[in-house]
This record gives sequence, structure tokens and C-alpha cells, in this order.
Amino acid sequence: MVQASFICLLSLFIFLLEYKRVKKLQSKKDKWTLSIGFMIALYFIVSMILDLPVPSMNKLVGKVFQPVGEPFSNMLESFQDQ
Amino acid sequence: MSELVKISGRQFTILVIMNVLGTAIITVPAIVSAYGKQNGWFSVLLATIFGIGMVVVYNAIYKKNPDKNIYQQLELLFGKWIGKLLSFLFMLFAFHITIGNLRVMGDFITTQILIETPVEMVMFLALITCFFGVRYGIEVIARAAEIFFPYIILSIFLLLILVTPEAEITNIQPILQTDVAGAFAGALPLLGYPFLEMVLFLAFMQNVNNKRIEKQFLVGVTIGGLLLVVITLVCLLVLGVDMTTRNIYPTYILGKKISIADFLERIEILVAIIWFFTIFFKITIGYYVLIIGFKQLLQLKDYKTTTIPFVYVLLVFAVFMRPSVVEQKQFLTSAWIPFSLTFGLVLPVLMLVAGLFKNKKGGQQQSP
Amino acid sequence: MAKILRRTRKKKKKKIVENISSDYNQPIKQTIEENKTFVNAELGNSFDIVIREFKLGKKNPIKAAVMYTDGLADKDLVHNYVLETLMIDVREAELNQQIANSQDLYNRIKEFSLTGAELTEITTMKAIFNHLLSGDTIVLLDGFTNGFGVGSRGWQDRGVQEPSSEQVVRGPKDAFTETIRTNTALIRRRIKDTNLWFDTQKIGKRTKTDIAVAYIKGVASDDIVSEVKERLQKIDIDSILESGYIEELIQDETYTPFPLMYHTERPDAICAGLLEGRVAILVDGTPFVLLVPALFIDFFQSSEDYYQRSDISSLLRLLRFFAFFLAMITPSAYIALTTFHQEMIPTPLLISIAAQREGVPFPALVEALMMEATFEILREAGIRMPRAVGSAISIVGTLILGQSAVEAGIVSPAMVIVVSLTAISSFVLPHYNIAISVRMIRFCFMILAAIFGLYGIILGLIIMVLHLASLRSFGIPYLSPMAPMGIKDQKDALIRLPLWMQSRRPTYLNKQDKIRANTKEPKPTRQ
Amino acid sequence: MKRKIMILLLSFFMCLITAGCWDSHELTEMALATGLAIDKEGDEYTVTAQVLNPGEIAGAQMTNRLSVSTYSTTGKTIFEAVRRLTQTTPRKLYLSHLRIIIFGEELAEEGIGRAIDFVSRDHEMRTDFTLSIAKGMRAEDVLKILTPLEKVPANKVFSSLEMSQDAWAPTKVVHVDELIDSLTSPSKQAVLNGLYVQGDIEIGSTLDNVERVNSPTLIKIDHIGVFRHDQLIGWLDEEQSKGFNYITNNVSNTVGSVACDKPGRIVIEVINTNTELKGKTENGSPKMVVHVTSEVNIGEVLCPIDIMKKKNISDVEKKVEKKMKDIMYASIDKAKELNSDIFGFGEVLKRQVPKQWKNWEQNWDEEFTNLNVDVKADVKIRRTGTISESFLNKMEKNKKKDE
Repeated sequence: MVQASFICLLSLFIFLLEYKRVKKLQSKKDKWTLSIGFMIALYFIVSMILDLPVPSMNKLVGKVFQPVGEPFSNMLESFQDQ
Repeated sequence: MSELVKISGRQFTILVIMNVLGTAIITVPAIVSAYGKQNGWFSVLLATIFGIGMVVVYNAIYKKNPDKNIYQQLELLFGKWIGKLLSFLFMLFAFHITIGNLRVMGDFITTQILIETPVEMVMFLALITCFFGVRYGIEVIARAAEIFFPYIILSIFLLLILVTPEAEITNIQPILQTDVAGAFAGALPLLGYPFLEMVLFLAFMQNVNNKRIEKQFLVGVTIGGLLLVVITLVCLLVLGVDMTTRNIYPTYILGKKISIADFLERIEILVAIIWFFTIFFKITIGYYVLIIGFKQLLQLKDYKTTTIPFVYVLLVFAVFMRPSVVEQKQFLTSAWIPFSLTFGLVLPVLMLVAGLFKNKKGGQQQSP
Repeated sequence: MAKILRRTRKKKKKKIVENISSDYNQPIKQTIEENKTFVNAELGNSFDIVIREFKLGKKNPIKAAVMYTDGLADKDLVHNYVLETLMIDVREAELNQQIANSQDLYNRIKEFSLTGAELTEITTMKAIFNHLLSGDTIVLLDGFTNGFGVGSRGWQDRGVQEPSSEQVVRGPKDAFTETIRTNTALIRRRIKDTNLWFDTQKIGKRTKTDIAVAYIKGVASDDIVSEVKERLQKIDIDSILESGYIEELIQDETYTPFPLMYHTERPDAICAGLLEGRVAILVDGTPFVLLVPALFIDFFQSSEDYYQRSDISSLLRLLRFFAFFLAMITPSAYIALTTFHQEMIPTPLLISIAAQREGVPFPALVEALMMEATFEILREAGIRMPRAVGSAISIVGTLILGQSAVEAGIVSPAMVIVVSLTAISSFVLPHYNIAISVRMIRFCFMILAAIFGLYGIILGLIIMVLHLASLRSFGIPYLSPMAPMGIKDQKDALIRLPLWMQSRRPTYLNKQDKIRANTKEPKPTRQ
Repeated sequence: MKRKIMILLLSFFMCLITAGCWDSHELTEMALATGLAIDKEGDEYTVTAQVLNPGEIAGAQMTNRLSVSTYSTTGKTIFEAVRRLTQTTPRKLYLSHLRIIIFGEELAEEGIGRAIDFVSRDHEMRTDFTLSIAKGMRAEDVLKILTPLEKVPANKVFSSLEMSQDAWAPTKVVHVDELIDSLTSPSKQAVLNGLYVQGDIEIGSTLDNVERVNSPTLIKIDHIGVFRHDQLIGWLDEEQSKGFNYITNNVSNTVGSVACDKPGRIVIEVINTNTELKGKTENGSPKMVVHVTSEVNIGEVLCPIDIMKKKNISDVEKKVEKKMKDIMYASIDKAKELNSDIFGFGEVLKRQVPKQWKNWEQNWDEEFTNLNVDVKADVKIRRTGTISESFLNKMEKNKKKDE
């Protein structure tokens, strides 16, 4: 918990620094993207520290492509056993 | 911003070579020798030839609109919304490559060099370095690559020369008589591993300031591929099939074999250092492609806006990417193959076809 | 000082107030008396301002005054070529009936009497002060709002001496001095080309320091010249006391440990730079002349490289790069090897290091930091101390700190070797600038090594190279000709090939006048 | 840029705060192990580590303390035992500088396979140490012996193994990857060199042993132990070991003697040997041809023979050839007797006649016992030393005259 809050604080600091730079661009879209981006980033990093479930990229890719990948895998395995 | 930046043709070639070597240099010998046995090097050669073929396809896409990156081309070819969707999927591919490489790096360092250091910390430090690279922009990345390149090539040759006394030709005999089918199969995971990833270069090829860029691309992939072939060959010659297959990082073990005059030994960490450099550029390129994708997708003013949040996201996803080294190998031989084929082969071919179709249509519209 | 600098960097900077009460742009007053009071009032009756009043002519004498600053003006010159000639010549002219009215007198003085070489007519009070405070002599006549400034600058200067910061075995032994005129002369003496141009201006609201931008027209790229001039134009500061001020105010990037401008007190180095197409900035009051653009490799080259055999110079250059690397990496590599990667050290060496470390109470990082800090302190002490004390410091450093610390078991002998190696390596670098940056970076690497071992060092190196690659000096990438690579420029980068091979100027600097030599390989004409 | 520097500094700060320096181990915190001995007692492994005392080896002031000490402990597995050693050692054991691993004979007979896995898996382990067997004794006893001249006994063993392989030939240095290669290969069996202690072990482990000019207890290098799978099944004697090394092309320099026609011997020094193995098929069954080409010098002439004569020289060559063939056949016979293909004939056949190999692969053991091996030796005498004819001839003549 301490770690999480420490990282939040640090992130806030980094965010403020970065925000100052983005402000100079005078683009609303950039500001919003940065803010939302930081929010998402914080969500992920905090859930990592607190051991909350985070979607795994591998599983996602696996779910979509595993059926197609299975034959490849089986074929390769057959060579490996030789 | 990024449109104004130009890198030279030589720098582009160097980046391509670095990306081919990248993660592959240290793990490929183990993968191919598992299937192709003593003919593992032949698998790499096959994959290289395939990779060169792919580059021809990528070059054709680039040629259609030499001043547009892949995201812009997608929007141009498929319309704004479908284009954006495809861009997003492509970014997912880039994202996966980036976190994959990051993870491989973290795994390697925590198994071989820094055993007790948490993998998060190792990856964080690497990410911070990459972050600097991305923040400075492709021009600076390319220049840094140019600085490190001679060192990398020198180290590879030094490694190869220093272990030659240990090589035994019997280790790869009989040449191409048995296990040939295995050698063909072994090329499969390799297609996606270094070669189909080259599609990422389409995202900033318009930044290259050279008319012969297509040739540069081909040269890069060829040199990179041949270096991989040589490294695999030397691994097999020196370590033998069994050792090469059993070790997760055979090239690193190759470094342990160096022993000249009882003095030049124990320098395998130099192998790790070559590899740090190459994989650093690989991660940075993936990261950069991702970031400029976001810029194009959201029509941001400056690509740098999303860099910092992505440090967090990449780190977290890399940490949770897979629980173990074992799953990595599993994934590489199953879902990864169709996944990389989809984005490295199907999507580019689709783009080419769409381009042809569009040209025809455009031509018809113009002619009357 | 720092406060002032910072203030000038801000956007809403305050205008530097030049004069508090008076309007300097007013014309010269009619009477000598008025002028005298004004000058005295403005300069606060400073005792180094000499105002000599006298009368010219016998029939209808006109009051005149001569003003000069004692110490800045050459007294002999004032006496012989201003006062004496004025009085004698006017009297003679009067005798010859050449002066009818005061206007005649004025013209006579302007055309004949003043025999000083530089003569300017001045009309405003501002001009009076400018000339007076630069060492010129002012001649005023009663009833005229015009005066004369006679060039009489002549102050005590050091004379041309041997360079103290960059010594060579072979090569010219003269160095720039504090006087800008001497310095321009030293350059002009070497390059007798009409295209060598000096572009002068005064910078510093209060110091009014003379700055000269020197370049060879047609060789130096116009972009760089105009860029330099533009940046100088933007400076708004009250004082320039040394070229370091200029450097800090016009360099491309402030937050970098690496020097982005090259400074030297060797005229031959400046001339070589000018001939390559660089631009020199001379500042009055300092022997250090700036040269831009400065690239990373420039700091590894010494002017002596070109005076001795090319093979030796090439080797020395490689040695310098190696030393740079050593100076940067050695302590951190020691930390990384002894605390992280013991397997990399050959067994006998490891045993002996382990034996030395037995009984040393500190971890390797603390030991290294301690020794490095001690060394830096010693070096700093040695530099500022009078020369006689300097040797005492080195004795204290070596004997007491080195030997006794080892004997007392506070540090290990291996660490002492590491620190000395680092120190000596950093002395090999021919330019103090880069040696200082190495000193700074070294500590970062040491901390990285203590946390992540070699992995940390490598990532630190990557970050450093990225940073270097991102730098530019006046538009030229800092790492040229390495990155971006210029194959042709490699002839004079890491190594130096013989002069007859270097027929072109550096391609990254020049776009116009590329060829600089067309000699063939020397061969005996008769066998 | 300022921002970036700030971020960098902050991240450093964070690193230091969160934990920092995970992997750093000061040299003063680690015990450098140079030798490891593995024995088996019941179903528990006994691991003995020889640990250096660096101050005693390279320190400025030397005391009378020993340069090495051994610690031993038992555990269900080797890894467990190694870790358990920390209970007795004051520092953490560091294995990267290991020079030698010794297996007890008892363990070797039971099987060393299980012991090897840790050795190859642990990241601290390198591959440049050698493996041997303590012949007829417990491995830990070998590690206990202090050696004169070389302060680190493990180093002594390591270097004498390498030296004797280079200059004497009947020993073989085996590294771990080679061993694993043999253990996993179906067509090759493993060998390991033997070691034993000569003299009283008790005295050997005290300083007494090294304080005498003539050390009473010594570590001796023995011959090659033959494995079948991972079990030790027998030993080759000196000649057979030499033969083994000839066949596996592992001889660089050795000395041997042949009898003259007249009473006395001629000693030859082998300076360059090359062995070619050829696999053939003969009537559907495998056949091996071993072809040794060897360059030798004459080292000692102890019989009245004029070596300056061409005929005599070629005579000697023939004798040497015969001798070589004999010792090679001897070791092949021994290997056949033990039914263990230590030469890797199977591998050669697999490489050279891959198609036929498939037929023999299944019952290679049987095929090996009946394998037809043809040994050819080709010896060339190059030099005869610094003198031509031996002065012995003249001396003998004088002697005869006197009589």
C-alpha cells in the first residue's frame, strides 16, 4: 500500500512536469490524451502492485489464435520428439 | 515533427540489422536445433530467404506512397474508420512485440546475470532507457545505433573467431541427410520471430532520406539473416546439437567456451552486452512505432504526449505477459505463428491488393 | 552573478538601466567648463580621469581640453602626438597666418595638428564616455559641439606568452592574451587572406566588452555565421567578463555535461578551425577564444596531432578515446565486477582482490566513492593552491591518503590502483572541458553499477550515447562524423591520415569551398 | 532536458528506496569454493566444499592458518546440501570459480546422473571445471588433502590433470558438457578420470603434510573409469587408457618405449598424433576403421643400434606401430568386455552411414560387442634428438675392451 501511494505521488509529480510541456503545444486533444493516458497507466501500475488481475496480452492473443496455432504446434512437436 | 526528421540510408540498414539480430541472436539456435537437429542452421537460412521475400512485399507497399507511414496508408486504402481499426490492431501487434522483447530481456537477465533482482526492476530500467530513445526521436535512435553498430559487429566476429578452435565439424554431420523435414518445420517459428517483425519498419520508412531505401532494407535483412545463420552454425559446431537445444540461451553458453591462453576467458558477459545493444534498439523501435501509431490514430499534435503513460503500461503488461520461461517457448511455437503471419503477411498482402483495386478504380475515375 | 544570468533568461526581463540620471545622447556642450563638470559629475570625480585644460593660439586664444583615462591611455602618445603637436602646430599655423577664425582652427586641428593615427569626430556625450573609457584621448574646443577622439589605447598587458593550459612539445608556443587586438593580430598573422573577416560588436551594457566574430568568408558556412551573429545579438546582459559568459549564453543546450563549444588559447588551433570552416569568437579581456561548432571528437584532438607524424598522432588519438573510456568506466567496472560478476574475474586475480578486501570495512561502492571524492578534493586543492604548496598537496595525497589508508586497512590497494588509473586517464584528454564532464559522469556510472552491475553500466552507456546523439552544436550533430557517418571525414576523426590524403575540408562543416589541398603523395623527383 | 534529468534522478531515487542492490555480494561476504566432492550415504548426498581462505593465499601478512578449509553436509539432493552448507560456513558459497568436482566411487557405481543436473542448471556453475572420480575412496577425503607447491589443492588437481593429459596421455580431462553429451547420447558412453590419495589421509589434512620436503600424503591421478549410462562399471589400466586416448584423438604428447631386437629398449616421444575414425558397412554389419597417424621423436636409445641407418629407423617405426595397435586393441577389448562404447563408435557410424545406422541403433550394445574394428597405425620418426648415434654404443665397446 505504501509502495502504491509512493508511486502514485511520484506519478503525479511526473504528470505535472509533463503536463507543463504538453500545455505549450496548445492542443486540447494532447492534454486530454495525456490525462487519460496517465489515469490508465496508474490503474495498471497500482493493480500490479496490489496484485489485482491485469489482462494478459498473451492470453488475449492466445484465445484468438490458439485454434489456428494448434496444428503448427503439434507438427513442431512431432519433430521435436524424434 | 516526426515528418521533418530524416535518417540516412545507412542508419536504416543498421536499424534493420539490429532488429533482425535483436532477441533472436541469443535464443534462435536453441529453437531451430530442437526441430532441425544438426541442420538447424538450414532452418535459419530458409527463414532468411522467406524474410527477404517479405521485404520485397513491404517495399512494394512503401513504394505506393513513399511519404506516408503504414497508419496513414491504412487510412488511405481502407477509409478512415476501417483504417483506424486496422491501425489499432497493428499497434496491438507492435505492442505485443515490444512487451515480448522486454520480457525476453528481463528473463535473460534474471536467469543469467542478476538473479535476485526483481524482473520488474530490470525491465523498468530498460524501459527508462528506451523511453529516452523514443523521446529523442528516431533520428537520435538511428545515430546511436550507428555508434554502437561497429562495436556489435566487432564483438560478434570476435566471439565467432575466439570459439572457432573449439568447433568440430562432426557436430553438424550428416549435413542435410536426416531430419531435413524438421529443418523445414524449424523455420516456422522463426518466420514471425525476427523476420515478420520487419513490418514495423513500414511505420517510419518515409523518414529515410535515401532513394535506394528498398535496397537498403533488403541488404539489412540479408546481412542480419546471414549473421543469424552463422551464429547458429557456430553454436551447433561448438556446442553440439544436444547442448544447443538444452540451453535456453545457447549463444551465451558459447561465450563461456572462449578460452584463449588462460587469460581471455570468462568473458561471456560480453555476449550479453552485444545483445543488450541489439535488443535495446528492438524494444525502442517497437515502442516508437506504437507511439507514432497513437499520434496518427488520435491526431495528436506531438507524438511525445503518450510516451510516459506507455512506460507504465508496457511495464505492467510485460510483467504479466507470461508467468514463466516455459510458456514463452510454448507460445512461440503455437499462437505466435498465426498471429505474426496475420500482421506480417496477411495485412501487407491485403494492403497491396487494396492498393491495386484502388488504383484501378482511381484510374477509371480519372480516365473519362 | 548567477542571479543576473537567470534574470536575463526569463521572458519578462527587466531592461538593464544604463544610466541613472542623465541623458547620454545629448550633444556635447558648448563650453569646456560645462563639459568638464558634466564628465566629472557623471564619473563621480574619479581620480583616474585626467582633464588637462589649456589655451590654443596666442592672438585670440581658445580654451581647449584634453581628457584621458590614466592607465588606459598611453601617456607618451598623449604627450607627443596630442598635446605637443596641438600646441606647436597651432602656434606655427597662427604664425603663418593660416588661422583666421575658430572654424579654421578646428579644421587645422582636424587635418594637421592631431598626429595620432586613429581620429574620430565625436558629437555626443555618449561618444565621449565610450572613447574616454576605452582609453582614447578626447580633445574638446571651447565653443564647439564637436570634439575629437584620438586613439591612444595603451595599457599594461601581459604580452604574448606561452600557453598555460595547453602545452605542446612541437608547435608554436605563443598564446592569446587578454587584449583583443593582440589576439586578432595573432590570427591575422597566420592567415593572410582577404576573406578572413572580423565582425565586431560590443556586448554588455556596462562592460561594453569588445567581441569579434572571426570567420573566413566563403569557407565558413553562411548558416553558421549568421546563426552565431543572431545568437550574439540576442544577448542582453550587463557584463561579459570572460568568454565563458558568451559560451553559456549562446550554446545550444545548457543541461548537458558535454561542452558544446570549444575554447583554446592557442592561435594555431583557432586558425586551423577557421580554415576548416568554423567560426571563432574573440572576447576582450580573456585569452580564451571560442570556436564553434564544436563536435565530440574535437575534444580528443590536439593541435599537435597535425605537427607530428600521422601514424603517431593516430595512435595517440585512439589512446585518448581509450583513456576517456577508462576514466569514465573503471571505478564502476570495478564495483560491478567485484560485487556482481565475480565469475568474470580470473581465479588468481579474484583471490588476490578478495585477500585485499579482507578487513576493509566498507562495501565496494562506498570505498570507491570515498576514494574518488578524496581524489577530486585533492585535485581541486592542487589547482587553486599557489604552485609552491601544490607539491606539498601531492605528497599529502600520495603518501598520507594513499599509502596510509591502505596500511590502515581502510581502502584496498586495488581500489587505489583503480582511482589512480582513472585519474591519470582523465589527464590524458587534451581538453580540460571533456575531462570535467567525465568526472561528473563517472559518479553516475558508479551508482548505476552498484545497483545493477554491468547491466546498469551498459544502460547508462546507452543513455549517454543517446544524449550525445541528441546534441547539436550550432546545427551540426554533435557526434559527426561518426553519426551521421561521413566516410570521407573519417580521415581526420578517430585517426589522422597524412595531410596529402586530406584534400577536402570536413564535409559536415562545409558545403561551399570543399577542396583545401591538391597535393600528391610526396615522392622524390629524382631517384 | 531539465525535466528528463529530474525524471532520471527520481527513478534512481526510487530504485534506491524500494530495495536497491539486490544482487550485490561483497567479496568479503562470499566463500569461494574451488572444489566440490559428492558422496552418497544411503539415499542422502554428502556434499563437501573446499573453500579458499584468500588472506592466506595472497594476503600481505601470512599466518599459520590453512589456505583452504572444507565443509560438508548432507541433503536429499545436491542443491539442498549446497544450500545447507551455509549452516556451517560463515559465508555464502560461491561456485563460479569451481575447478573440480569429485564423485565418490560408491556414488559413481550407483549412478551420477542425478548429481549432474544441478551442476548444469545452476547459473553460478560454469563449464570449465573438470569432473573426476575418487578411486576406491570417498571423494571428500581427496579434497581434504593439502598439497605442497600449490596452495589450493583443487587447483593442483586441476592443473596436474591437464598437464598429464598434455604430456603423458593416459588421463582424460572431462568437462561437464562433454559428460552430459555422453550421458544423453545413445551411441556413446561416458568416461571420467580417477583420482586417489596415496598415504595417510589424516596427515594429509594437516599442515604437517606441506611442511615436509617429501610430503607423506599426495593426490595421485589414476586412469580412466568407464561408465555404462551413468554408472561406473570398470577401470582401464594405463595402457588401455592410452589406447583410449589414441582412438579418441586425445593424445598430444606422450612417451612410450619399444624393445629392440638386441637387449634394451628404445624410447620414443610422440609429438603429433591424428586419429581418423571411419564407419563402414560390411555385409550389413558395422565396421570401424581406426587410422592413427603419428609423428614421433626418438627420446632415448638404450640398446646398441645405429639409428642413423634408414633400415633401423623403419624397423623402429614398425615396432612402434605394432605397439600402438596393441594398446588400442587392448582398450577396445576392455571396452567390449565392459560392453560400453566409450569411443563413440556409434556416433561415427550415425554420422557417416546414417541410413544403415537406423538398423543397428536399437541393439547397439550387442552390435558393439561384436563390432569389427580395424586399427591402422602410421608412424613417422621425424627427429632423433640432439645427438645422432648414442654414445652408449662406444661406451659399451670400451667396456668390452676392458673386460
